[in-house]
Amino acid sequence: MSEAILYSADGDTETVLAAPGLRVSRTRPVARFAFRGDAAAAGKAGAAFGASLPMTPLAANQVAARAALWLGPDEWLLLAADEPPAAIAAGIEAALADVPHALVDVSERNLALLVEGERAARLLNTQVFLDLDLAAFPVGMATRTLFAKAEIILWRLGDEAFAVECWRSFAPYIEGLLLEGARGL
Amino acid sequence: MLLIQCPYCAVERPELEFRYGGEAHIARPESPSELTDEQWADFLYMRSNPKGVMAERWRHVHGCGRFFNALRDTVSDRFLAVYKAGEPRPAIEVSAPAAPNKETGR
Amino acid sequence: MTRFSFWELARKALNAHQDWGDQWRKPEPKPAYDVLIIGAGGHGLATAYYLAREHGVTNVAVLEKGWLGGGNTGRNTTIVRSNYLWEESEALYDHAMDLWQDLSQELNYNVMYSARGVMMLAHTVHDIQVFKRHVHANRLAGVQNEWLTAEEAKAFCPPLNIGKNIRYPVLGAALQRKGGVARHDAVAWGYARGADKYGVDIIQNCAVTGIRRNADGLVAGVETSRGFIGAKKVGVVAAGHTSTVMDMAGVRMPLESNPLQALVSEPVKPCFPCVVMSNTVHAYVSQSDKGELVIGAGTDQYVSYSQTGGLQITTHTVDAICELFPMFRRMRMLRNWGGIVDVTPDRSPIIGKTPVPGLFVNCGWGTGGFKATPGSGHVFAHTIARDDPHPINAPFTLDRFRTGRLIDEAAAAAVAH
Amino acid sequence: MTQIRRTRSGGRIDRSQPVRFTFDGRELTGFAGDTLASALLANDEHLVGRSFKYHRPRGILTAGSEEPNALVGVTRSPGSGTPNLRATQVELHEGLSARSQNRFPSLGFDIGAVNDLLSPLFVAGFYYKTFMWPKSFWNRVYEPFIRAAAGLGVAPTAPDRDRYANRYAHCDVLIAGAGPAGIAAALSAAEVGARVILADEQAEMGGALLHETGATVERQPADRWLEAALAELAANPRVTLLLRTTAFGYFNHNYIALGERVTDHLAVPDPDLPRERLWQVRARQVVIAAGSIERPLVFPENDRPGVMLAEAGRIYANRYGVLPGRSIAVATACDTAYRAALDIHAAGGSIAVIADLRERPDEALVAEARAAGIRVETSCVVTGVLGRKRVRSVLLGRLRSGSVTAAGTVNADCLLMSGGWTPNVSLHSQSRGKLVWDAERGAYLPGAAVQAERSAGSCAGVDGLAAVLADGAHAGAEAAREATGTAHAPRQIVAEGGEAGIGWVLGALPHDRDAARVRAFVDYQNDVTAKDVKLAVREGMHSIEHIKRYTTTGMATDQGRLSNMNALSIASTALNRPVPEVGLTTFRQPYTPVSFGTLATTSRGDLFDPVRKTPIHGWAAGQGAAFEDVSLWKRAWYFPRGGEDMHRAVERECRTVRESVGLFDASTLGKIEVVGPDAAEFLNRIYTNPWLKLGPGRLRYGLMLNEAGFIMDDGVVGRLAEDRFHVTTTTGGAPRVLAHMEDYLQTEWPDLKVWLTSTTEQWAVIAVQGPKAREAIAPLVDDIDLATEALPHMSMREGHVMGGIPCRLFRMSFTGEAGYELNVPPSRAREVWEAVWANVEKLGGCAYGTETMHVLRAEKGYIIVGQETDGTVTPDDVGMSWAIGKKKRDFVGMRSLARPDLVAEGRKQLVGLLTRDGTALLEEGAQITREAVPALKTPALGHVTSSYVSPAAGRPIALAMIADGRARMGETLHVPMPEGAITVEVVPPVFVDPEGARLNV
Ligand SMILES: Cc1cc2nc3c(=O)[nH]c(=O)nc-3n(C[C@H](O)[C@H](O)[C@H](O)COP(=O)(O)OP(=O)(O)OC[C@H]3O[C@@H](n4cnc5c(N)ncnc54)[C@H](O)[C@@H]3O)c2cc1C
Ligand SMILES: NC(=O)c1ccc[n+]([C@@H]2O[C@H](COP(=O)([O-])OP(=O)(O)OC[C@H]3O[C@@H](n4cnc5c(N)ncnc54)[C@H](O)[C@@H]3O)[C@@H](O)[C@H]2O)c1
Ligand SMILES: Cc1cc2nc3c(=O)[nH]c(=O)nc-3n(C[C@H](O)[C@H](O)[C@H](O)COP(=O)(O)O)c2cc1C
Ligand SMILES: [Zn+2]
Repeated sequence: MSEAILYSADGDTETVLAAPGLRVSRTRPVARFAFRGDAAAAGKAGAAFGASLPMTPLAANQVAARAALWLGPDEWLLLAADEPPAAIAAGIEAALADVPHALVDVSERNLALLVEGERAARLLNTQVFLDLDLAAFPVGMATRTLFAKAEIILWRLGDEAFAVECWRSFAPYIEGLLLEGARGL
Repeated sequence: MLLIQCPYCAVERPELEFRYGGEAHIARPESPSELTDEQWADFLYMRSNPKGVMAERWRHVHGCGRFFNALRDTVSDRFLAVYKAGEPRPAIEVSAPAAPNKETGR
Repeated sequence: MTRFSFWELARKALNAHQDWGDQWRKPEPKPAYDVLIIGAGGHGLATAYYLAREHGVTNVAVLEKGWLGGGNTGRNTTIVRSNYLWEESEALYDHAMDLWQDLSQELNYNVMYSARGVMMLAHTVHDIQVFKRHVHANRLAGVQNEWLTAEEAKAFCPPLNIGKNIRYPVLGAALQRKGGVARHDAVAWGYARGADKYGVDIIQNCAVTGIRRNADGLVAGVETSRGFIGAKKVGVVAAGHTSTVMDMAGVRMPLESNPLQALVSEPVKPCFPCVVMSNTVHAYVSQSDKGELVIGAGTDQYVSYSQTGGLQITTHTVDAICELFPMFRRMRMLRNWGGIVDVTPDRSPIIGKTPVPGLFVNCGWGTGGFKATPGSGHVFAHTIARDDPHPINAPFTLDRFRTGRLIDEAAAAAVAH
Repeated sequence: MTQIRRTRSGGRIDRSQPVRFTFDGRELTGFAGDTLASALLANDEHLVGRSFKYHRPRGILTAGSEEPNALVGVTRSPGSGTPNLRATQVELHEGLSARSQNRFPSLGFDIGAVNDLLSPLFVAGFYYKTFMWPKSFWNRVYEPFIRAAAGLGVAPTAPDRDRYANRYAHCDVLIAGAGPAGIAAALSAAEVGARVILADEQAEMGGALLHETGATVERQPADRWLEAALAELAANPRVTLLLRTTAFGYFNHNYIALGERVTDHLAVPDPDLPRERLWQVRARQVVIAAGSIERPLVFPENDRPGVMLAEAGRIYANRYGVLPGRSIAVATACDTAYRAALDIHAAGGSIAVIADLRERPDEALVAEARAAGIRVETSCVVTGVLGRKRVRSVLLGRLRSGSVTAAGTVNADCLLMSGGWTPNVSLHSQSRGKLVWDAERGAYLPGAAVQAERSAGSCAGVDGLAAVLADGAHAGAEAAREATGTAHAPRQIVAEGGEAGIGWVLGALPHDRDAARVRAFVDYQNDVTAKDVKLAVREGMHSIEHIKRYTTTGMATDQGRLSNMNALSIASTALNRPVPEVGLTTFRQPYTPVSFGTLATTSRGDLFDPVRKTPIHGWAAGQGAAFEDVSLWKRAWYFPRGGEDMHRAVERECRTVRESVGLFDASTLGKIEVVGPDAAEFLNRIYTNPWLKLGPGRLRYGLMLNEAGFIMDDGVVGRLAEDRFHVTTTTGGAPRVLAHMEDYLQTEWPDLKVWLTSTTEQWAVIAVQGPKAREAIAPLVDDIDLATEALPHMSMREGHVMGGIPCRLFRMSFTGEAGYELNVPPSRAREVWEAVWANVEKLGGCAYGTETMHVLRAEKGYIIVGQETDGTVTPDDVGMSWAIGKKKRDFVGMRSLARPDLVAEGRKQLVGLLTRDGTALLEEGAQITREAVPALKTPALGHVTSSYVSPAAGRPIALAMIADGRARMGETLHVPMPEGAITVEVVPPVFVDPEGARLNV
């Protein structure tokens, strides 16, 4: 999994917490879009975007620095780290000129945290109620869910690596709970 | 906490991801202004509130965001079926398992 | 019937209490009654009591599917107050409040009505506006209610945390000093014993399974697990089960039944002097005479008749209690239970006649009807006896959902219990 | 003398590690591995507590979590004690400080014990019959007295500094209880590869194996096998072993809550460790292996310190190396007590007698006891004990055809008793599983399961070690098979010893004592006697639920674990109805009390609810702003300068905005991007206003009703393109509005091609308002023409500011002044804000908060949803019929507006109010009446919804909702206050610039 290409954390300033078997870091900005439409629209959008929009529930499809996450039967989150949002949007809109759909830039709405390490799943399970066993939540799975009282998108990037997407103003709350949870984990 | 199968995500998730939407299959009238006050009140407020199998709406609000319907036994809280919005109520007519009569001990 | 008193207790003690008799009889149902009350909760029993005592209607039976007082009357957090917003509600709940004052003496049964004060906390500017509106409205209506600053609130309830270190600091409170708590079981038992004294038959383990109407559509009686019982009038006071009972008469109701939870801590020495409610963070707490903290939690979001609820409802409330009273983190929950409450769209009860002649209904008290028990029974008895609502319950019709004349305490107050 | 009752050897305590502790301030010593109870007993301390009602001296009855008597308070630091802990569960650690409870001044001499003398009066339900006269005495005298006497321990008074943690977990098989059954289940389930959680409430796993000294498992001593089995489980990464962890609640759909006590047993806990941890487990399958609980005998004075359950005596001897007394009598109806007597005897204890109720107990057992030199009496019943704070001697009676004759006294300082065993069906019952009465065993057993659970071992009525192990192994294998789909034969485990315990008795024992004078306790903690139960029945309490509530039996902190079956049996006799017809009371969670901290977990302070802050928050905080909570957001409320109070600050801010320019952070407003070919049609149905003809680049104020016709939310909506709208909502209403829209879209109008996306946090919103607003922003705008002709009031453009920062620029006003709202990316918002601020400062402007915003809009008569409206208000009520599209066929709430009461006369309508004297500030929420001094209960005409000192009007102004308000213009009304009424005049609700001329500068 080439997660480094999409999400990157660099430098100590991004570190929320580092402990044995555990690292939580903030990521650099990426372009994000909420894409809504039917399967036909999604098909065209995928072609234009460069990473096809998965049709299987909870699936994610990553191609280099772009990814499309299934969020609902007519809803995807598109992520891209290689171009500014406006350029990406223009490309998709052009391809979908006659197809009803909605493409909304939410690059600024969300922030992402990377939660990595041997104890990453355990840490997340202090506030995420999903079964994070690899069999139940395999690498590549993405879903909207809750982190305590904050809505997040949880995406498993590797055996021991997760991305947590949340709305910007919820990030301090999530970080606070991660720090709290890491104590005496 | 209930465990609810979302027919869109095809997974079971804890109730916290869902928002209850009340009784299902109460369609908003096509032309409300043609209804009498009684009919309108029926639509707005009157509910079957059954003790037994109930068709109800849920929204997977912290998941796929979709509304769907479920048949649930309101005595045991067991789900008998979930189905997508717009689909007809499944024909499972399971009679509610008799509630243990705690009051009399019988 | 033996009159209860200290001297009677002492006298009976001499014979090792062998001489006490039934507090209420266990009659077999008669073939027919003038009035049948469905549901032996506090409201049903009070209705029967006042029918007999105030209206001379004594050929009455109260039918109860389980044991009397076993419904919400036996499982509520017993908060009694009357500082509601709308005139209609003020009149209704304050009528009950008046009756609470002498209820023990009236029933010759100590219902332990304890006027320890009910304090409702404000945590936001909006809360302050809403509570002050209540205080002003109540003053004009002669309903006790006063505004306290946070410091005054703390003085009234010393364990309260009014520090700024909590998520929603306390900004003030509305206090009704004569609000308080009462011993829930004793209310049911006291009314049962009182009604029984006047000849009302209380028939337990008798579930109503059908409502029979005669050719003219008038109520004729009810089918029960113990056979048919005839009646000229039937009053339905079945709380969480109202929809199912009314359905037997073909009447649809604007109700949903939800589990509402409560819990008690282990008993401790007196540490909490009053009742505190906070709707913003969702906490309802008082300490009973036995010493447990009695805590009201919330309702599950879905319709259920299961008398149990989700853990998240309980933890949500305990979260709030621990914020407001941080010393209570080391207290422990002893028991957690649920009741089934019937909730109307405007969170106000329905008390009155129904489309079926001879059929009356008293329901929709939702999460907050214990406090109204005496008043509700009193006006409902009037309604049944006269076939005409008492002025106090006249606005609480079923018809208001057609006209839109709602009495929306929820919208106005956002306070549940 | 220390630890005089300690055996010479044996037990699982560490004799090399003495531990000092205090009880009621006295220093005592025990060993590592002791519980407080075992350490007290080692020191021959039996008197540990006082009962609830009669304050009777009480000792240690059990060795487990079912203990009703030996409750203590344990203090770590002043004010943060934990009351009501069971001494049998408190693990000893260096420096432990425990106190007895419910006594004054001391445990030995307790004034409350007068209640015991008054007990002939204080029978069940006595308080319902008295304390009613004189009436005023209830609140002043009686109730305070009752309260002071009741309650057990003392609540902590200091805020709890400890931390609590949470963990969600999933597993294939959750096993509650790690006795032989639970361990066998775990071994079998783990063998299949199942994910297993095995939890036990005790400090060590093993259950009965921890004291089954005689038994062998797999041909090894039981404890040796136990060690190996636990090591095997611990080595398996798919197995989680949880010690000191109680499965306390069994909820819907196999959701089980566990409480783990992490640090209370440690002398000096690591500060990083939480005190307790809540585990919320969703298990595919549950195996309940919770064992069974021995039952007390109900005989006179059965509550004296020194009276103990037989198996507890055995546990103290075998597991803790403590003899429960110097001379020990045993009274039983069950074989297991013989094992206790023999083990204690083997450990060096002296057994005075075994009094067996049964006529013909197992001959081999009797022979074994007699061979050990123990006196065994059959058909022999204990009829009482002598001694007040400690058993001195035991009274025996001979049972012959139901009647009892005295059979002498035995000197003993300890009496062990056994009435048989009650299977622990609590969790099964919580899971809604039914119970089945087994008349042969005199017990309720788990019946058919409702959820995915099964009971195994002793709690399922299986008896004898070998059978229990086999049952556990079978249950584990079955559970794993159902959870994982993989079948595997259960682990075969051979065992010897730990024989089944046959024999039982229920209810009050017959005796030859004066019935009127003696009391036999059924519920120890709540002081409920056999007589109380009978009295309740006599008074007509025929339901077991009434009996429970009238007597309080089963309502103490042990929830009737020891008492319920005896109470039930006594009730059954009194009612003359068989036990199963009387029924049981409901088992409820928690299984044992669980601390509030464990339930609240990490939820405190800023982690109680998310604290949402805008990108401008830091700046505002730096300027010394005061903040208010609005839903989850912190909003700048006002910006005091140089010691200003709120009123002064707001007055200055208001004036500044009207005179020059103000800067306001509106980022918290909800935003929804509505996109799709049917977007306009959708909004047309959702809002009262018409949308089809709004041109791109235009804004419109939208009003939203709920289906009942009442105002639900409002906000400005901009049309970005034919198929794209930028909708704004109130701060608090944002989630509600989005949900409301989704509901209609998905379920009523799924054919509409339109999609909703929350963009609340995609855009930070900087509002610039005032006559110099344009001046303040103009230098920063890259590519938008701000001239009124190009960008008139209520229009918008997309463009850039500050050299390329994207911006949706709205020209709109909520103040009555010309104004702009700059929607910019949050990551750049602070930059833009500060740039605008620099200009604003230069122009003599200021930053303002929500309070000033409220004043400014009130001066213009703009409503705030939730302040002017309260969920009962229609558009017409607030004079906004203009917002209703007259030609619309339908919109949400439209039909309701035609309901009789919504078109009736006399509805409350929005008006303005001016106080007659021009100075008095009305209080928001104050009532408005016709008379200055209305008669009590005269309905008010309405109330004040908003009230401020208006710098623009130069006087206080108010908005109000008044019945028929619009017809009352010019009328004089009154606002009665406690200090006297304030006279007001009804005026139109616009106080500044009614023509709106200022908007277009
Ligand atoms: C957890 C909880 C906390 C609460 N806290 C408060 C509070 O603090 N303050 C407050 O004022 N209120 C509170 N309430 C609400 C209050 O308990 C109720 O509004 C009130 O007790 C209702 O009384 P009732 O007599 O109408 O109903 P109930 O006591 O429920 O009586 C109805 C009776 O009808 C019987 N019945 C139903 N169907 C049939 C049938 N078919 N045949 C025969 N009998 C039938 C039931 O068995 C029941 O006994 C709370 C409720 C709960 C559940
Ligand atoms: N029924 C009888 O007559 C009887 C009597 C005495 C001894 N025994 C013997 O006792 C043993 C029974 O074995 P078993 O495994 O069934 O029971 P057990 O008593 O050995 O083990 C039960 C375990 O469950 C734990 N527990 C109970 N409830 C719990 C909860 N809610 N959460 C967490 N832990 C909880 C207890 O701490 C205990 O360790 C056998 O050896 C049997 O012969 C049986
Ligand atoms: C005000 C109040 C106080 C209570 N106090 C106790 C208590 O001290 N101990 C206890 O076990 N239960 C207590 N209960 C709960 C009852 O045992 C019981 O759970 C409740 O009446 C619901 O009945 P159910 O659990 O049998 O369904 C109390 C209930 C109420 C309403
Ligand atoms: Zn879903």
